[in-house]
Amino acid sequence: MSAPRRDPSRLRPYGDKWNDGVVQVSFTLPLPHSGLAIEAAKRYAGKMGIRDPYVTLAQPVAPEFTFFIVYGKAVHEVDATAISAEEAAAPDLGREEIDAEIAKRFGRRLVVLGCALESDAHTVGIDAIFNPKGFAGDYGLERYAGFDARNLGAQVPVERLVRLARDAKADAILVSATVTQNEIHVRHLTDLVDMLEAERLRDDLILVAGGARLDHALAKELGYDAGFGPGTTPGRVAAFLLEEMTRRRAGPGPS
Amino acid sequence: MSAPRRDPSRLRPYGDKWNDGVVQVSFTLPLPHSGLAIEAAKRYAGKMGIRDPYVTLAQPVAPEFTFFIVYGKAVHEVDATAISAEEAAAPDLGREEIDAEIAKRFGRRLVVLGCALESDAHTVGIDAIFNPKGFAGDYGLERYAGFDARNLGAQVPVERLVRLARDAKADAILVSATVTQNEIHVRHLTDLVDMLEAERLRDDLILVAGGARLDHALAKELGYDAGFGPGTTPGRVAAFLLEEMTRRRAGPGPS
Amino acid sequence: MPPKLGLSAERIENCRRLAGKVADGVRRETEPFTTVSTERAVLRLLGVDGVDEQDVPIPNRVVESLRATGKLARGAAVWLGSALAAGDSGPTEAARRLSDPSQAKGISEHPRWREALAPLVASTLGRIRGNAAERRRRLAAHPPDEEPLLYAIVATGNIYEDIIQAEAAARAGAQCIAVIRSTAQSLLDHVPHGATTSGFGGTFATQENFRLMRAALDRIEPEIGRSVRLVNYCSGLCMPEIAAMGAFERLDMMLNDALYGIIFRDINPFRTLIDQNFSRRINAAAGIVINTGEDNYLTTADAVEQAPAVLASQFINERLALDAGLERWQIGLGHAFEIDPELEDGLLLEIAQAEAAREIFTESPLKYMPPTKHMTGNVLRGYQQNALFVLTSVATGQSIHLLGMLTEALHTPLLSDRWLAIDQAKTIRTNARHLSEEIAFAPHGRIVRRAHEVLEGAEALLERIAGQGLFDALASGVFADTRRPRESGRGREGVVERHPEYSNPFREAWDREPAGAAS
Amino acid sequence: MPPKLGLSAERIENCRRLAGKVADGVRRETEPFTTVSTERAVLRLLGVDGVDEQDVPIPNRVVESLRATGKLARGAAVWLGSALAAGDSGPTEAARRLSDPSQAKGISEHPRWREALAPLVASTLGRIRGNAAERRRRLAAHPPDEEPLLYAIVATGNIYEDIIQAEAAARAGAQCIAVIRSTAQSLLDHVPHGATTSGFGGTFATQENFRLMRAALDRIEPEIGRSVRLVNYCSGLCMPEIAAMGAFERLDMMLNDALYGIIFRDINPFRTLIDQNFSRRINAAAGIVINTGEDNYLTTADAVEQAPAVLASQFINERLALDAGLERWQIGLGHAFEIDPELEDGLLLEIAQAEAAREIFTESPLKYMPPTKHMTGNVLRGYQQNALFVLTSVATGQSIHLLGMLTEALHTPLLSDRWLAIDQAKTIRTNARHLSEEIAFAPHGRIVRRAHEVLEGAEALLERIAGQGLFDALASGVFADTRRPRESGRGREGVVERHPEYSNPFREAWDREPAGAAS
Ligand code: B12
Ligand code: B12
Ligand SMILES: Cc1ncc(COP(=O)(O)O)c(C=O)c1O
Ligand SMILES: Cc1ncc(COP(=O)(O)O)c(C=O)c1O
Repeated sequence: MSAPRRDPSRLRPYGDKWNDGVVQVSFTLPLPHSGLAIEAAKRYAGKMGIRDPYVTLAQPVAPEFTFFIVYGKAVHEVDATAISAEEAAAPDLGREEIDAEIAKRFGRRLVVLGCALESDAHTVGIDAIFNPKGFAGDYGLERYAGFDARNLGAQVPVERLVRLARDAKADAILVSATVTQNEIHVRHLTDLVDMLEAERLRDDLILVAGGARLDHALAKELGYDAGFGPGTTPGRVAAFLLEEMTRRRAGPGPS
Repeated sequence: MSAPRRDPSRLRPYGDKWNDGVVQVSFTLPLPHSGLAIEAAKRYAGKMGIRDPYVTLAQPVAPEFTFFIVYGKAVHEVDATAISAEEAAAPDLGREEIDAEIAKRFGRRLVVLGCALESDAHTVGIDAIFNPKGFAGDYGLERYAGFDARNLGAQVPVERLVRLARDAKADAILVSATVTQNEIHVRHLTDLVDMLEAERLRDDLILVAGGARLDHALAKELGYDAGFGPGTTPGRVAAFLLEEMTRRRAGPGPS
Repeated sequence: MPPKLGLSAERIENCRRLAGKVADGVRRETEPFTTVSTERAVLRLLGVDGVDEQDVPIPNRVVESLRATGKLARGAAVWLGSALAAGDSGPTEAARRLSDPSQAKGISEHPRWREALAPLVASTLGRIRGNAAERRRRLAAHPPDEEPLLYAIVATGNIYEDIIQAEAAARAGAQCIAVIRSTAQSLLDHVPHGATTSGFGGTFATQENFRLMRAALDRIEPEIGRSVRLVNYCSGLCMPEIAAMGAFERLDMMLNDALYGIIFRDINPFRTLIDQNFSRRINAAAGIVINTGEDNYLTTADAVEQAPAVLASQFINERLALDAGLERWQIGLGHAFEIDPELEDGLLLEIAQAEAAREIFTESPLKYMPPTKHMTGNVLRGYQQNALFVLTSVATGQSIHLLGMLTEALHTPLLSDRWLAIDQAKTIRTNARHLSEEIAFAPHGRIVRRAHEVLEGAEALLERIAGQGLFDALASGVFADTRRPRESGRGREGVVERHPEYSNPFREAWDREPAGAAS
Repeated sequence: MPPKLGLSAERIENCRRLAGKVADGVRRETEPFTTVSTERAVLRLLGVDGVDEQDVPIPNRVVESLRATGKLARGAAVWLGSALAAGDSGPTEAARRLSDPSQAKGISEHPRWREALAPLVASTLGRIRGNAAERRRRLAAHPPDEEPLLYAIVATGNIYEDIIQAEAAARAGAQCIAVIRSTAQSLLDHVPHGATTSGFGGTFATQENFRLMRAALDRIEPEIGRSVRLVNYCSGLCMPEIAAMGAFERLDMMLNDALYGIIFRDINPFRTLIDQNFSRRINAAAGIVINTGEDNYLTTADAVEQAPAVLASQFINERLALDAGLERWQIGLGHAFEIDPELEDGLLLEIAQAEAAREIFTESPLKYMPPTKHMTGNVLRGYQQNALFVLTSVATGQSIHLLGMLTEALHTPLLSDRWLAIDQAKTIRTNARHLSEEIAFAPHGRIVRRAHEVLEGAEALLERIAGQGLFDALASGVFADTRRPRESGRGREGVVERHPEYSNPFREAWDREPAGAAS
């Protein structure tokens, strides 16, 4: 049929026609509602690369602030052929297989500590990974025979976590970070890495972070071995731990 | 108090802090849902000038299409001091004043024809300007003593409108354009101008367009004397007609 | 659902009686006439199709030529039959000759024209009956659809883009797909031909476009395990022809209102009321569910004031539809959720209106239209209004739910707009599934009082219309604040007084054997 | 609104009786103790304030020093009184001496310490009574507020940005403004001092921040013609001190739950149950409306399962609050709209829950919390859930409506998020204003049955808790699937056994003259 096909190397958004580039934007400008403010909003949308921006809402939300909704056609294109989305490498294995592999490859249970750091009281995320009931129908780490999984809960001070990790000879530390305002999660996650390095423990451990606002790229950047975002299932984490342990075993690296 | 003030020449959006640049964007990419698609969405947002884009929704809406909602911080700034929003010049006069001025300045009622063109059957907009009841509590042109206002309704062929304008020696034509898909409004509005010019009538008339998707700039571009968008009140239109008639009377121009 | 409003059965009966009176008046005045579009529809049903070099449809050519030669008053069928009886190989050849006035003049009534037509009539009746049976078969092949049926529109102007979007909507959960017509098609006195890829505000209704979309929806039926209903617009100057096309291509629903064209498209009242009858006879035979357009009154004039007019119009539409052979299950009555969201207790009025319609038209599907008039550029506010609309729809047991679009005030729907609407409706329909069974209304409360007022208002209006007659009532602007004088509007010239020996073999067939067959 | 659910009055009575039993047990175990925070609160009420060079609050210094010198068990007031009686110029000088252990050791009980304190106690009681009167005066000066009260949060971390946003919210229609606390402030065993401009997930609760926000809201009162209620968090390790600060700065509401700190902040159960009592005595005297935090159970564990636990907890919170001198109109009971929107008939369960709370706690305001747990990155879906939440709130006559944010899953609210939420709530509240008067529920339907089940479940749970005693029940994870052993959690070390001659002049004053004065 005669509908044009898309060119993956030159993708544009689809509104109701191929490559029409339709996008919607909203933002608040610190200007009182006026024709001038609307024009400013159009120009701002223009700077974002939107052709003939259509301001569908110009709503005063405070004496000095106006909220805008804008529709228009973006000129940009993105090359999908040039993208390789980086994700934590994890083989597709079931719980029994992972347990079996761990037994076979290491002949012991892997010690895994998990918690939310410092002021962060959100446990639902870390619980989803650890609790037997797990997440989205996928069992949690405590259900695995291959892991000695210990969920320390929330609000665990960095320094306490590091102590426990040493005492337990932990193979891996899994931290959950939910509150991100003013980058507080970055601060706490970095504190942990620094302290582990100071204590010469960093290389003996697999360090994993997760949370609603995290992804693999950010975790890597912060010096973690992997990062997991929204919707993560415990199985994927378990598979990653198996994989990473094996890699380390193979490669040189201390211990 | 110690809250920073804004610099009108370097405005950025306000999320919950001065100049944090927070914007929200949504669009659909013609890619099946996948990590790659999400990365493509991030890059697309990046091209729009959004720093660390946060993809909050990646929703498959069809086998080959994914809808994205993205939040992030835009780097652009806009200079509000450099803006003069162009609007149709219209003095702030009440109905009585306008009627009085028309009588004084022209000693006769101004003949004004209004309609929606060709296939466009939307009458509510033009009615809002003409009907006595008017719009948003502001009386319509038919209520004015100064105007002989004739609302021709909708679906009026260009060629019929031109004929009527000549026969009535109209001072102004007011057209409403609501359906804009595939630029059909531009087509009909242009046809009208062309025909009026062909008939040598253009300069004898004030030509005004209005509609939900119109503004002054677009109308000007299409060769109209003024354009009015959503929320227009009849009073503003009346005031503009008075102003423009007077200007023409003063300036040279034929007739 | 037991009735909750305690509406008076007598009053409802009286409204139906008055509507009957209105319909009788219409029949008396329109019966002696036919129209060019009605005759073109007959030709299409007899197998005449295609366009000439100037893209003019052959049925138009034939009818023009018959008219020019003063033959039309007998009915086009007479002459096609005569040409065949005289030896033409088939409808195409016969049509070619008839469309040339000089040749048409020469063709005189053939004594055996009826016999010559009989096989064509029979095969068409068979094809239409077959499509109806096929529809029933497909629907029966799957678990019954959950109500309200989710009805999505596509309107790109390009039938191929429409197909992409229709399939996406169907996969997402849409149960009815309507291809919105290009604006002003209803003003064309012919039906465009072939697949079309550009339109304005919608896509042209052509038989080929019907076929393409039908095939696309049938294609995904196995994948989604549902048979998706296809909808188009059977109104405007070509009502009867579009009905014929729909019957051939197995459409499931048609927007088919006796008055819409008059009020909203300024089409001649006389012409429309003649056309609507034959279009509905075809829809009846094809087992199509029609949707009436009372929702439009609410978008055009004030929704609170128009409520009685909507109800009165529904009674009239119902009567005219029954007269044309449609059965109650085929008569989808339209109304809408159009009250200003800023109005105090406005939601209560909406509930009253929707519940009343449900309790008055117990055997007919209700077509519930979304908020449009009070939708603005605030798309979040729009999404909110649509949520309340879905909830009201579920709480009052509506049948066909037209999905509101958050961008209603901006543009015809984007792919994502439609997905969001379907997701919203599915979620709320499930989350509130049995709400209508759970709630009752305070006996003398605001909701009940409003329902009674509206019914009384409709009764009064019907009294007036029955008194004046529908034509004068329309001229006086009884609906949607719009005045439509009897002789005004487009297409009046297409009305033709019938010859005493006028014949329309399909009407005659359906008069003999009522459409009920289709159900 | 007449009751619609037919809940058994006997069963409700029995729940109250069981809650009484639970509360008695708590009183018996906690009465012999005081805490560092309770004593610091007493010092603050006596005029001790400020921080030292290391930014440590003086009240903390004094209490540490009294503890180090074994004096705390008598109660801090005894020693401040003695120091004054011994000639110190005022609380500041007295506090300076007491905060140095070496000097504190030297200070012995003065026979006339009570007389020395009397004027301070009297002036504080007067100031608190004055603020309560001032609040009543301001509220009475304007037309009564429409319910449910629209409650907006600000949470920038910077009190000055908070003020911008609070004023914007108030102008847009917010009737209550809550300044969300910086995360984990509840874990600090001291109250920060002065105006603060950086926090995480919220802004620190300091007396200066209270003052600044109060002043800002008072400033716009004439402009908007309403007195906006100011809310903060009176929970965590410093419950009683924050109550004192709020009483001084004329806050109107406090989130003040007897169990929240235990369950959600892992604060020692013993410590919390002692602190909550004195904090509530202060709130009672100040005429503050408290909000309990049962909503949090629903965000943490499954909302359908937790419903009985929420109701049981509300009965316990109610009883403990009454025991502390709060009157019913001051006890805002929390619950939430947290059921999975994908659940079939889930909306019916929400209605049942909200209506039941309304019919059980007839004289208390209900604090209705928005969907949070099932909010996702689909902000449109979020806005839709919030719309259904507002409608349910209006339909069931809730009192305090915490505005849901469409971006709940993403970030603390943007200025525009908050405006959208206020606009949504105002619109629906008007559009559905009298809905609760209009609807009734099917006698044996799903809604009614659910309400009965929840009440029965709560009764059973209360039986169990009354049997075990609250401490053991908490240890066994009775609430929100969270186990809290009696000795576990933060702040246990801050509990001090009272000396037989322990004294707290404010408690004594309020025991004499009940807080009722405030109403
Ligand atoms: C439940 C909840 C609470 C509960 C927490 C109860 C508990 N025991 O956890 C209560 C009510 C106590 C609470 C309190 C607060 N909360 Co809260 N809360 C939420 C809420 C509603 C849901 C979070 C949740 O449970 N998600 C479900 C889980 C399963 O998803 P998840 O955490 O993303 O986890 C998944 C993945 O991320 C991943 N993952 C997560 N962790 C890890 C770790 C590892 C190692 C791996 C591999 C994977 C992984 O796997 C999980 C399963 O897929 C969110 C809003 C929302 N809808 O998201 C706000 C939210 C997180 N809270 C917020 C805030 C600010 C607070 C407070 C600080 C507010 C205040 N000032 O009082 C307080 C204090 C708490 C504190 N100091 O941390 C903000 C955070 C804003 C930000 N980005 O900074 C949010 C987003 C709400 C908002 N918009 O303001 N909260
Ligand atoms: C009411 C309505 C109808 C009614 C019209 C009844 C009537 N008698 O007018 C009915 C139901 C008949 C209808 C039909 C159709 N409609 Co219609 N309709 C609307 C609706 C809901 C409201 C429009 C309206 O009345 N606005 C209120 C008036 C007061 O606002 P306004 O027009 O902007 O006018 C103000 C200003 O613009 C200005 N103004 C306007 N004109 C002029 C002129 C002058 C000279 C001046 C100075 C000022 C001025 O002043 C006015 C007062 O402030 C809109 C959706 C929406 N919410 O906007 C869709 C909408 C306009 N319709 C639309 C479409 C596509 C159609 C159809 C073509 C669909 C179809 N294919 O069947 C049909 C056919 C009609 C046709 N051929 O034109 C689309 C247009 C999309 C686009 N941008 O191209 C819309 C946006 C809906 C949608 N999202 O698809 N429609
Ligand atoms: C009954 C009916 N027919 C037709 C249409 C479509 O309008 P048009 O005449 O432009 O096809 C509508 C629009 O709502 C309608 O309700
Ligand atoms: C009763 C109560 N106190 C306090 C808080 C705030 O938590 P935090 O302890 O972080 O101040 C909440 C949060 O919802 C609450 O419900």
